[in-house]
Amino acid sequence: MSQSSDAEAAPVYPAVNYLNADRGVWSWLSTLDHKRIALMYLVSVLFFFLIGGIFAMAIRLELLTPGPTIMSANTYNRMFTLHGVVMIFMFMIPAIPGVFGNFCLPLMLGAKDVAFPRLNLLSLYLYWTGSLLAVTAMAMGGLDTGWTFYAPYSTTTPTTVFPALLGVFILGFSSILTGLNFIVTIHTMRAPGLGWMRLQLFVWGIYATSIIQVLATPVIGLTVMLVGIERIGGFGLFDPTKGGDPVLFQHMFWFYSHPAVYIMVLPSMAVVSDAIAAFSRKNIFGYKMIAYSSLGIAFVGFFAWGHHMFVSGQSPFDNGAFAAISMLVGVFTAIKVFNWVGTLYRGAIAVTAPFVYICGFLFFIVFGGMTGIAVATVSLDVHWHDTYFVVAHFHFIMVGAVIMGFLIALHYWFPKMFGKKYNEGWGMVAASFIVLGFIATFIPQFLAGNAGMPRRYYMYPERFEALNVASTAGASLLAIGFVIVLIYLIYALVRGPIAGDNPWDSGGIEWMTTSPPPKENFHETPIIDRDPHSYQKRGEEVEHVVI
Amino acid sequence: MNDIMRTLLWLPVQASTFASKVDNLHYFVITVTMVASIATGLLAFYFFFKYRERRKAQSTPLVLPSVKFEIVVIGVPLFFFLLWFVQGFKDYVWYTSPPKNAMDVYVMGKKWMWKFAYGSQGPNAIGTLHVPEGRPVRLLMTSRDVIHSFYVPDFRIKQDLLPGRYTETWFEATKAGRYQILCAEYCGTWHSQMWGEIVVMPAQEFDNWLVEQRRGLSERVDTSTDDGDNFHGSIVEYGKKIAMSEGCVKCHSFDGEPHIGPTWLDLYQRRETLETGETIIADEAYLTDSMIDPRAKIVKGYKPVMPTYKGRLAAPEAAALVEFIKSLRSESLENVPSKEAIYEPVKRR
Amino acid sequence: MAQDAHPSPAAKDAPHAGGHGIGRYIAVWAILLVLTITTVATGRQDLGWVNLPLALTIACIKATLVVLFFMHMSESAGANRLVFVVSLVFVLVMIFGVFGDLWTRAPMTLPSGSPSTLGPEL
Amino acid sequence: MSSSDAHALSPAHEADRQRHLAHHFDTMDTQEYAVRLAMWLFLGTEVLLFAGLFLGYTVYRHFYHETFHEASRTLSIVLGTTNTIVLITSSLTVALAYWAVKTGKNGLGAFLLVVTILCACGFLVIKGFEYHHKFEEGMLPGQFYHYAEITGPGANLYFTIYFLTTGLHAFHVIVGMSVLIWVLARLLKGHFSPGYYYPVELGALYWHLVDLVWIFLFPLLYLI
Repeated sequence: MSQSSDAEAAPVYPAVNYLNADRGVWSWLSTLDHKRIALMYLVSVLFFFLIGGIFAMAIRLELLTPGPTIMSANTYNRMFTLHGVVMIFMFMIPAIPGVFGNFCLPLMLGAKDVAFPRLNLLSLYLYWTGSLLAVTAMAMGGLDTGWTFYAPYSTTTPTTVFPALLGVFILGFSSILTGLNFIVTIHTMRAPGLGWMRLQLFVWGIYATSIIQVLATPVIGLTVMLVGIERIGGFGLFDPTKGGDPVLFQHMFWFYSHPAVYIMVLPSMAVVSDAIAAFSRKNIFGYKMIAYSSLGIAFVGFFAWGHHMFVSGQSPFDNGAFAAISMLVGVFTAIKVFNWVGTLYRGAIAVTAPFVYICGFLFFIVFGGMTGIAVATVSLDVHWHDTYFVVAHFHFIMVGAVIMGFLIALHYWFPKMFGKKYNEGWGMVAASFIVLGFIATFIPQFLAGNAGMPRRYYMYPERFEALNVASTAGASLLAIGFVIVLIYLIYALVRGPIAGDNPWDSGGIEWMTTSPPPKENFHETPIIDRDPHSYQKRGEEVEHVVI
Repeated sequence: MNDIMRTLLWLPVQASTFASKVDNLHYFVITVTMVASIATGLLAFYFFFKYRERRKAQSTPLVLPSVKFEIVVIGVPLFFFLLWFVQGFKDYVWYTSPPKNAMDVYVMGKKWMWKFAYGSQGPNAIGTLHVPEGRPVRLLMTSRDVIHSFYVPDFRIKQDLLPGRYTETWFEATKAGRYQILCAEYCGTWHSQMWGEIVVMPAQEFDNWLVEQRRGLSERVDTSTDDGDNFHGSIVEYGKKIAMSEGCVKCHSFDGEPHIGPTWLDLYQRRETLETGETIIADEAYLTDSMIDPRAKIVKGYKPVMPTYKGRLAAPEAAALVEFIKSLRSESLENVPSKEAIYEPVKRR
Repeated sequence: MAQDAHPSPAAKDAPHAGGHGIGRYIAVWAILLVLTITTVATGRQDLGWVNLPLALTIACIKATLVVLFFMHMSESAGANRLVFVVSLVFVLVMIFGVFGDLWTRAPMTLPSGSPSTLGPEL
Repeated sequence: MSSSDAHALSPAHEADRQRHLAHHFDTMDTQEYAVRLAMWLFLGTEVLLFAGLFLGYTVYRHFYHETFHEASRTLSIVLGTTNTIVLITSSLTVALAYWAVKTGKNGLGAFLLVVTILCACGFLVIKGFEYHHKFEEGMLPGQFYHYAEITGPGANLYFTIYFLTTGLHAFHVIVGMSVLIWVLARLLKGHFSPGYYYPVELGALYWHLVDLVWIFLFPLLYLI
């Protein structure tokens, strides 16, 4: 009962913490502290999320009418390309690992830092360099290849492709180094008593993500460089007039980019696994199944890339093989969903903004995931491929799951990072806006895909107009939601109430130190002697239920 | 039922034999998806209210899954997914196996238009493809510049067109009418305007139309934009012109006369014995390969003297030559549908 | 701190100072040279389908020797082995995934100019 | 120190070892384990980087196997074999250098590193001759190809692949050489001892990877 009496006492803000231990801009730019690096990532990814979001709104406005609305065809083509490149390479991929992985991973391991702090900083600088190059490409007029850079279009378009390719290459390096660092950290930096089966599920998710980052990213690095070489030198590797095969490009591209969608979604699943336990005050139902299914997704994800190429001229045999394997990835996700819902059962659920996002997340991941299985069904994909159905499916996972995960993490660990609390009421309002706005944006896009509207269309036949108007309306709700979040979080940062060390009463190891933590995380190294996500009080009679 | 589902899901009309196959599976998949995801979302909300925190630091029971539960949660989704896969792949194999009596139409995509050429002696067309109702039509497709994708939502068919090689798809239209063709693979500035139209006519009407078109061909002056080759005639005439200009006639006769190379008369689908003793059928694949890599498969009794036309013939030119060769039959040159599937979708070894 | 979690790999990973000497390195080097000469001698002769598997087998043996002894994988931690083996597995997945496509494509769908013979010859 | 028996390090060396413990690691064992694991992960990424090019090779060899066969005959087997032997020998010397530093023979280690670096230079010089010959003959990638002897389809792609793979490999040789020079400089400054030598080990591992890639490139490009 000491916990509850603590909570009633006035929370204290630790006088010395990582935020004020060193002062000055240079102390931030040269810091080796994983928490500070995480904050710099947070600011950077939010900036690029804003840029990508502005592009998204521009696209939605353009599609309000079937004909030209606010921009020219060439501008529109640049818009959707930049929206894709910015959101995927500069927001989705680094977002959760870069910010919350960096911040929480060492805390959850009871470690002082990641294994290679300098490498971690280098990774951030590479991220900035790569992003700067991509921004340069935008400033030089932008590129219109789509984020997929399909050859031979990308090798022949007269727009500024090369700086963007170089940017993606360097961002890839950043991603590899982050992943490498995390894997080594998890292997070597665990606190005494923290065996593999006592790791929090966030750690498992990040571990699986890192494996993909390390092993798949080199391939995209090489591929974009080959496109660059092709543009400059005309080496003919993907050029049919010189004997090359454009489908080879697609194979190489998707060998990375299919696992890359798991780089984006696995961390988000990891956040939910952690947060769902904390907010329902319960142990995870089927801990091992969630942990192993992360590894399973990481592994099987490497075998499924061909399902992006069903109508590309790939052989029917390969189409069948890749379709069959893709079904397995769906099963791993289904396992996770059952276990998340099982965790809620007989819990003590706190009514909070993150929990609204969790409910949204569960709906989106099931719908998005199962429509993923649907598009991996070969005959159905013939109709859906490259239509808005695929766009909607992708956004259900990428926005519905990943951004929900990001927002859950942001709200859940906000007190950890800054020691302040945000306003729960506004949090719920914004969460409702975002969840509903999201549904309103993307459900019409599924229908537009069914009706046969291809993606990347600047103008479209009039029969799709109603659906596009609905989608744009939904997108504005979504945008309002994000603006509210931004406002109340900034307000909380400046004048929010002091949160105390563990405002959620969470069982995570990261909450065993002060909030915000001191420079080296723990005043004394924690010794872990209980299961992860354990909410049973010591010595108390615990009811065991097996279903 | 079908119509209710179709309207609910905003699906367009089902105008091909493939469309209903796709839609039936679609209804099944999407219904299960909707039920599962709404059930999950609602269950989460229900738990949200039922098991909400009643007092601070409330303790909770330790709930664990049994082995039986684990088997069920793995088994049930896997069962559905595999079921969909099996049905989907079955339909897909059907979709990738054109019937042997299909009528061939060559399709070429270029920024940002569609060009059609009928297999035997037919007219060329830009933007509009006329096809008969109730007869299978096979499309042999290639692209002149970048990747395009031939998409007819009403037929539920889609296939990418790749530069430098052929891909195929087929359909059998079930309803006369006009259907839109869209380009589904991003191909540049006016990707969103790369539209065409399929006009499905009753079979008899189509035959008349075809005769009409052929009759008019010789007089007709086609003023539509050309594709760079400045030739407006049937693909066969075009092939003949290339055979002349590229010097094919120096070694190959059109009338059965023996010459340096095999005669082209009745060459198509002829059984030839190669130098290696192997027997092949002179199908489209063999003819195309022989232009590109003539020395790979030499017919017995001939010398390997033919130069390669790799780089000298563009893909449409090679296709026109093949069509010209196909037209050289000693019997009548009628509008007969191609007799055999020209190449198998899956190579069986 | 990680000691408790896995004392064995850390200890196992530390190379043994007196474990083996110069002799083993030289022996491996000699085998590598012999294998190089073998592959050069057989490589340019026309042995039909044998050429490719033979050359690749010799290359694999050489690579294995280098990895096991020069790079000391024979005595390194399990995690290191796992990492390297997994990366090789994914290389094979990549090559065979694409190969499954090439192998079963219809002849006319190969890039123009490619011979129509489809078969295992690499 | 559970593993100190295995090391049997002298107290001076053990002290030297402990001096290099970074603040955020608990023990030197953990730290050494971490850097080795990181290096192997990095080598894994390098393997997958090259895998993309090997895939390109496989695909185009499949499409144009006769031309590829013909084109491989234009490469000089003498230079290729010499280069293979040079690289294998440099692999041996770097392995021996590692062994020497580990057993406290820093002088011998430095000598062996110098030999390795010289081998690397030799490799690059020979490669330079080969490239020069190709440039003169017009055996160049893609659109630049104008070699008259082999005109079959895919000949230009053979040289595209040839230049891309050997070029990327040569880049790795240069990087590996730079790493070894840096290691050598630190060795000469007396930074390493039997207690602390893992930079030598990591440099050597990287160099072995360069050798590994060549072991596969050589038969694929020159022989079959």
